[in-house]
Amino acid sequence: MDFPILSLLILVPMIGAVLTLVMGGGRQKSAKYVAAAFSAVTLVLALFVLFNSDSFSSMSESYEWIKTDFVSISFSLAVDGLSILMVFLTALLVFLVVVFSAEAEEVETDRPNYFHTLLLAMEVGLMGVYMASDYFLFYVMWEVTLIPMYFMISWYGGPRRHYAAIKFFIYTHVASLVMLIGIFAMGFKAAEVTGVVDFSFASIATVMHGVEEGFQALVFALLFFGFAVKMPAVPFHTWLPDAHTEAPTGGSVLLAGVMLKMGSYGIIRICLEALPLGASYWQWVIIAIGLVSIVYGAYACIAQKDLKKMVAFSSISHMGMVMLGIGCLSDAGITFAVFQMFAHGLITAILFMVCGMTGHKVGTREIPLLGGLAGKMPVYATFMMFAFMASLGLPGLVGFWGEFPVIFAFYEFIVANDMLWLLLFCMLSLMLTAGYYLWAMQRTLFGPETTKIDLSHAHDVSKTEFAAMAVLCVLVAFFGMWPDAALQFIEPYTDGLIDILGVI
Amino acid sequence: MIEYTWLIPFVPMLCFVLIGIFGQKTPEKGGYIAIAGAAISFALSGIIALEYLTGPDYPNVVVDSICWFHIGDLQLNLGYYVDGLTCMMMLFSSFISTLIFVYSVGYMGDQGGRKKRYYAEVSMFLSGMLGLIVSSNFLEMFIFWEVMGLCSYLLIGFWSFRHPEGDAASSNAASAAKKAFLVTRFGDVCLMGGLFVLLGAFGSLDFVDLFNPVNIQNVNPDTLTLGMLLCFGGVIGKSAQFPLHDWLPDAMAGPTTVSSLIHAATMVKAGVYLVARGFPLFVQNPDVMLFVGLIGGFTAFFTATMALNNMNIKRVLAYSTLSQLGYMILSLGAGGYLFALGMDSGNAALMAAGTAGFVAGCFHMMNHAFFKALLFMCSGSVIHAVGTEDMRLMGGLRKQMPITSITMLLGSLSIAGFPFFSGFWSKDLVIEAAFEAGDHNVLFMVLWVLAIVTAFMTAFYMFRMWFMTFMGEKGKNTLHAAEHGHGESPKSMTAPLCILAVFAVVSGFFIMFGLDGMLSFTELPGGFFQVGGGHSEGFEYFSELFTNPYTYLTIVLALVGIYIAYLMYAKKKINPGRFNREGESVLYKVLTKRWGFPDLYNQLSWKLGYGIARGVDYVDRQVVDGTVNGLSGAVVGGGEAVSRVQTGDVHDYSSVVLLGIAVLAVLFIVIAKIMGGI
Amino acid sequence: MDFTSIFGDYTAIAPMIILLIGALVAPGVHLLGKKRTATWGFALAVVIVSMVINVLMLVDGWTGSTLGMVYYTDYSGLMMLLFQIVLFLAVVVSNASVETTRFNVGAYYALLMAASTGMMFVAGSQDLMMIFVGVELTSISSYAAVSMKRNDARAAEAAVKYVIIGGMSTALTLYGISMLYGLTGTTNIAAIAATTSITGISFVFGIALVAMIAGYGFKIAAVPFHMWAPDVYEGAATPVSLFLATGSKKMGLSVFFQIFLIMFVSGTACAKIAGPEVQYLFAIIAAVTMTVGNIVAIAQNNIKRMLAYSSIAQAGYILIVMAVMSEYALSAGLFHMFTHVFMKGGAFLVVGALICAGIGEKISDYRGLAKRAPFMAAAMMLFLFSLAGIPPLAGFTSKFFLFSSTMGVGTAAGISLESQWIWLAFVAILNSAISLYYYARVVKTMYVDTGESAERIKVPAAFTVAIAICLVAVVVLGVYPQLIFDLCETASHALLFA
Amino acid sequence: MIPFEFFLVLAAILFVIGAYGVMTKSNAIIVLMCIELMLNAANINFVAFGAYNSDVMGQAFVVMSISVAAAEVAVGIAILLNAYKLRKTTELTDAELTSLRW
Repeated sequence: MDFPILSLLILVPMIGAVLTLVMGGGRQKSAKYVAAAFSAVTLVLALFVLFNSDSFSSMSESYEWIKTDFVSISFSLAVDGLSILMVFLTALLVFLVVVFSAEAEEVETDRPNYFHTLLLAMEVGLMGVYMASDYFLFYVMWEVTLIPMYFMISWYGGPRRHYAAIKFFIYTHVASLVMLIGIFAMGFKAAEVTGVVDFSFASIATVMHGVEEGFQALVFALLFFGFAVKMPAVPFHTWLPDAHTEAPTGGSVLLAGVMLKMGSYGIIRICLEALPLGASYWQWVIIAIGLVSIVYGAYACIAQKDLKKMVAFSSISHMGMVMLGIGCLSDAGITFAVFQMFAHGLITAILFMVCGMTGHKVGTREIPLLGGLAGKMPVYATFMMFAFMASLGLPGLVGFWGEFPVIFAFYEFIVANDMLWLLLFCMLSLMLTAGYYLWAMQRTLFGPETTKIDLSHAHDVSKTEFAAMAVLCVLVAFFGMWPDAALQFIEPYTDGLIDILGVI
Repeated sequence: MIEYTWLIPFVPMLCFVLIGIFGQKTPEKGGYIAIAGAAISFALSGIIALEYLTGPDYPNVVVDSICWFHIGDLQLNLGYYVDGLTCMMMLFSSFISTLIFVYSVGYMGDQGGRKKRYYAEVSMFLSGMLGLIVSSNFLEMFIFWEVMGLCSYLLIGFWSFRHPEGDAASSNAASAAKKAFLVTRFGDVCLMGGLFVLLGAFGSLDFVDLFNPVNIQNVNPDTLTLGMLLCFGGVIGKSAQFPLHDWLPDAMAGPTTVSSLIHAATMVKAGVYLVARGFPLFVQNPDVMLFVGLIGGFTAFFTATMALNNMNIKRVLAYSTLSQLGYMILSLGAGGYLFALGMDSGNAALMAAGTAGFVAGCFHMMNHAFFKALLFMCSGSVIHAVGTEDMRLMGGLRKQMPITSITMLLGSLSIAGFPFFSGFWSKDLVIEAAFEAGDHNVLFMVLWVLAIVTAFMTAFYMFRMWFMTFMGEKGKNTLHAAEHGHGESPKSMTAPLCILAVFAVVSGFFIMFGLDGMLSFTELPGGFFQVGGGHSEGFEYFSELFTNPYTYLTIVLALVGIYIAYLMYAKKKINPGRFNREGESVLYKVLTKRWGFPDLYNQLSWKLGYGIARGVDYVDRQVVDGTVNGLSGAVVGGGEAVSRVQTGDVHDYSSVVLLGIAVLAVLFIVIAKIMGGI
Repeated sequence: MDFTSIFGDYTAIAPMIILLIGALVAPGVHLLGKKRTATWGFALAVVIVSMVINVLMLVDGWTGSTLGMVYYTDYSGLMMLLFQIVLFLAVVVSNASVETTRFNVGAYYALLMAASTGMMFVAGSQDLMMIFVGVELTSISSYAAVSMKRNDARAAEAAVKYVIIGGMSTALTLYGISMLYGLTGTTNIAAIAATTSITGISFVFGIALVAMIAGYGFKIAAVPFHMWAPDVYEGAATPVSLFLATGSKKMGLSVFFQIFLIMFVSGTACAKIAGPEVQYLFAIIAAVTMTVGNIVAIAQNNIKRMLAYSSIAQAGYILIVMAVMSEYALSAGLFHMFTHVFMKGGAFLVVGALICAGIGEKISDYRGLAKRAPFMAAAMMLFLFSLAGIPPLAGFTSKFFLFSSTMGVGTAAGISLESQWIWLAFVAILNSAISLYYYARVVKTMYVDTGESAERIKVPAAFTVAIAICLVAVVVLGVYPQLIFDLCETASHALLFA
Repeated sequence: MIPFEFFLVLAAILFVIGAYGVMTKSNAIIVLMCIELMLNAANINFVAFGAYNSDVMGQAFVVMSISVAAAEVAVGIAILLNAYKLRKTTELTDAELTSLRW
């Protein structure tokens, strides 16, 4: 296709970001309409790409960018089954966050337009990460997502926002720099063969497949560290609960919904695609980290008093499931790890919307202070219950298909390795997940109405909030009942990936 | 018509959506939609069952499925699976549910806007059960299984906020709902593990593949045993068997109609149904069946004890449900044990005896559905009138509520095993199955004794309940109700009672008209298994039963139980306090504390859940986060410290320069020495 | 264009000559006209003329020498361009800055131009004596420039420190050169290298080397010869700080390249004898420099001091070139020097502009700046993020090349992955992450904190123009580095393989 | 003929004396003089090497360095005068000349 639709996916939000940025004075209030328009256009474009999955290969674009004696960098974009879901998720969530936040307090502050600028800027970065097929571009976009998030937290965040923002910023920055060294190493190793440090995915992957295991394992470790922090996997997770606790609702939604996926996306796209031997070398480590994240995250959830922090830890637990699926290095494992990424993106968006509403409608997110909200805010309670149920993996909703098949893939793996007892950890985590969600629900929604805080100003979900969450709920149910709608994109991709991993 | 089987669960699901969207605007907030949905499902079930049972396919299974998606190379399907068992299950489930929904119109009439939620949820509940019944594979079944879990959570917690009786009751309902979900979730997780094992071993979860003898032969028997034990874990959770039984008494916190739905038509029957459906796999190993039987038999006895001294009308019924579920599992276990032995030795007689146990279990499940639905709805009617669940505040209601009292009496007689009532037939068959199995394993003999004793206890506590409620002196709330003119319940409630009472009395006779043939579990030549199409004994049962001396033993024990209850609670000839030192005896206290199980659950969840969680949280804050903060603190502190070198005195600057030169010179020489340059 | 027909034998030093003439005439212009602005206009015109000539020669690819003393190559042309840009940035705001307008402007511009001339001479030299003289011209001019803020006690103190440490460094350099001269009997760098490759190295050689590293390390402000830098940058007028931090430092680095890189770059005869030793020495200096610079910067409350330490750290990054010693590394280092001019220069310009607007040098004075001066705050944020290496800004792109150069040796023959300097890459990235902390702190102060005053600030137009130039450069070089990177590659090739 | 090493040792001693002075003397003028001492040490080296190698380059360098040193001292003294005017001291250890720190 000659029409540069992938570039447009980056360009449209970029224009939107600039427009909202320069909307000063009295026009600030209307920034939300501009943002909504631009994010809607992006969503339409993303849907267009999604529904033209036959012509993915013809959509890819590549422009020479930097060409020196030693280095060759191109501006290349491509989509495939793995990235298109993430692109769609990004476009969707940004649009919904704009809608959701239409009356939120972030847009009531003295810089309402900046909020939308940040959202759209983040969209630029996310789109870039998910579509890049050149390491330089990938890394640039990877870092571009940091700054809007940093400002999102430090401008619109909670009381400890400075600490959280800087921690988020530096922690993830360190990780991405380590990843950068891995990228350098790959580039130079590949250059020994090709004669020039060509940072395109394809050229590096081609050479890497023939490189010995020791090197692959080393580079894998560097890259994996970078991605694991982003995911985040225990024990590199501590930036996440703080960031989430302090971030505004819209920021949290994007952070958990799509930014964490950058980590797992990177592991699949780079670590597995380029370094199959490294993946098999570290397989047990990946699995161990995945398992520990799942159980540790679930346990940590139980102890949390802040509703949002609990949900943040649940993200750690659920992303551990992604890690586990990847660690199986099998068709089923990777396919459903990707599905879990998608599923978690949808579910966690509702979760954080609900938590955000708890904060600004009730006034506190401290679980011990809440109680009996279901009577006061029934619609809110319904959404919360729905999101919790989806997140704990209720069959028929999308979360289940990220869990059941992944654990099954893991089961096949451990049976093959005669380590069946490891299944107990998965079982335990499923129990714990149900436990913390239900306990939280019992303490917030049910029981006698709380008297510890003043509920007289608490009001139920507004129209825009309802619309945003309802769309997500419908999608959660839709993909839960028809997972093939998403799997049809993932499966062809995984088949190709398994061929690569077949060299193991 | 049979290809429309999928509509059976679909219609209630559609009702759920419709009520969810439009419920608030329709009369009774969607109540009529729910009733219509259930009735349509019942009608469809009837038509399809009739078509199937009279059609050419019978007794072969009719199954059809479409591909849903793949896990790796494995295909997962959506489909329906119709055989004799399916027909029976969907018929009584949809029928009883329809009646319960009708009853709800009266019972829940005063709940205002909340009714919409209620009807939506019960519709989904029914959809879950019917879906489970017609599923063509384990995964599909598991999904509906979990949907029911969700609905039970929602419905048990129906009053978990703004409870009409105040805050304490709301808290209670909330915690009961959570407990129900979590405890059954524990079983569900086991079941999920079982599904992994089966899927891994067979490469499919379709019943047609799993029950295929060729496939079974190819599977490692140990793997299969593990898988079936894990699946049975799910049964223990869902059907509330020991030791996961304790959620069920708490689940009485929901509206009574919900209890009736959970206990009679849906939910707890799902576990029994799973055992029956998975029978071909369960019978591959007699030890698994022995385990099933042990759990069932012990549960039957153990839970009946707690009903003996309970003062809450719904709780008594709850314990009786547990006990009866134990019977069903015991029966399936005993039958399966015999069948497995028969398969191993090729003994046709043993296999026939095993089939009888299977039939008994399913038969009891159906009978229990009728009389337990009836009993719960009667208790609901009573509670509706007197506004309490404490039997000590009732008493003497017979005159005030004639229809309720009579229908409840019929239900009680049925469950107590009074001759010719439905419970009598099935319970006797169950006990007989245990006895037969006792010939081959002495453990089943023990279970048989427990079953006999349980039959006695059942008769006693059921009539204790009936006498305390309807006979004797008028209790406080009875009088209060009389003052306010709260008499018999409205027609929408009493009509279903009457219909159910008829079934509670006569459903036992179904077995004379070919039900046993329809439910018979047989191994066909070639190793295929089949439910239905077996030999129907018809009226021979009658003679068989009454030529068996043990039948008279159970009858006598039941009558004695009823009589003792009569003496104690109607005539007040015997003071029950004599046996328990006025509630001071250790046994009495232990029973009141439910053998300590709630405490055990609490302690376990507190220690294993919150206790470890606190530890993890501490580690997270202090160690993991502490390391990060410590590192950053060290860098910042290091910066402060190093900046102090910059004293501002130019002498120090020059000293540092010269010192630096010295160090660099030494370094250069050392490096050069190491590298051999000099 | 035929430059020789215009400038004759002096073509190679034409840009310097013009500046030098400017430097000589500027005081006269001031005395004659007594008009600040006129002098400024004159100085600016001279700088621009010199820059235009240089750019024309560079683009034309002209090479040649004057008297065999000063050589105009692609390398020296590029370095001259860099120094001219620095000078331009310093001069263009000097008429607007309240710090410099009370100076004796004639002398002030003369000093700046003379200092630049010195730098440019250094860039064109291939002989230790020429380098020494060029460096001293720069040094002495800049001592005076620092002390020009005559009624400012801090400037006076800074100048005292600068002159003392500077003088000592001169002595060290001279002593080192004398040793080297004694060992080899020549001051021509190529000849020294040739002789050393025959005689081998000795302790005396090592001491000479270290003394020279110390002497020129003072210019670079490499640890441990850095301690004057924060004091001087803080005390001097901001345009002068800018000039020192971006210009004078680059001259020191250029000296390193021209002496040690030429001698020890891999493949030369000299490198076979002592290459790895020298590389390790520089690697250690680089690692220590960036680490000390970054962690001490965290503790700073004065923005100029913070920028000074950040300059030290940036010099540490560029010293990676001296450790890796490859053509690719040199290209990357040159490119980073350019981007550093724009981002650090831009940051100093913002500081200077805000001083003009009455805002102090304390970081806490910048509270709520985003509302008071949105453009300044945004520019400062971009400069700082660029310094921290956040894409897609120029600082990131140059660091990308620079850090990647540690991975392998790139020569015209091919590229091979070397594990030798990966540890240096790790030190560099960790430092990069640490630096983010103090840069982000300033950004936070500007954008998140609320200040006492909310009134809008007006800054002089000249500053705005200069800052805008830097901003454009930072963004453009970030997304389109090839604009300058090609030149850097030609230059490094010219330096190493001419 | 005086042995060659004597020159080098003399130069080294001068250099060390100068360096010691720079590090310890508190009066800025004396420090400047010490720097001169260091420069002259280098000059001696140059002259000695030049003579030894019969090379004029050494002496040429010395001429250069002497002029540079002169310029440096001139500027240095001027700067000190300026500082004295503003700070009323030339003692480098005084608080007035150590205010820029940390």
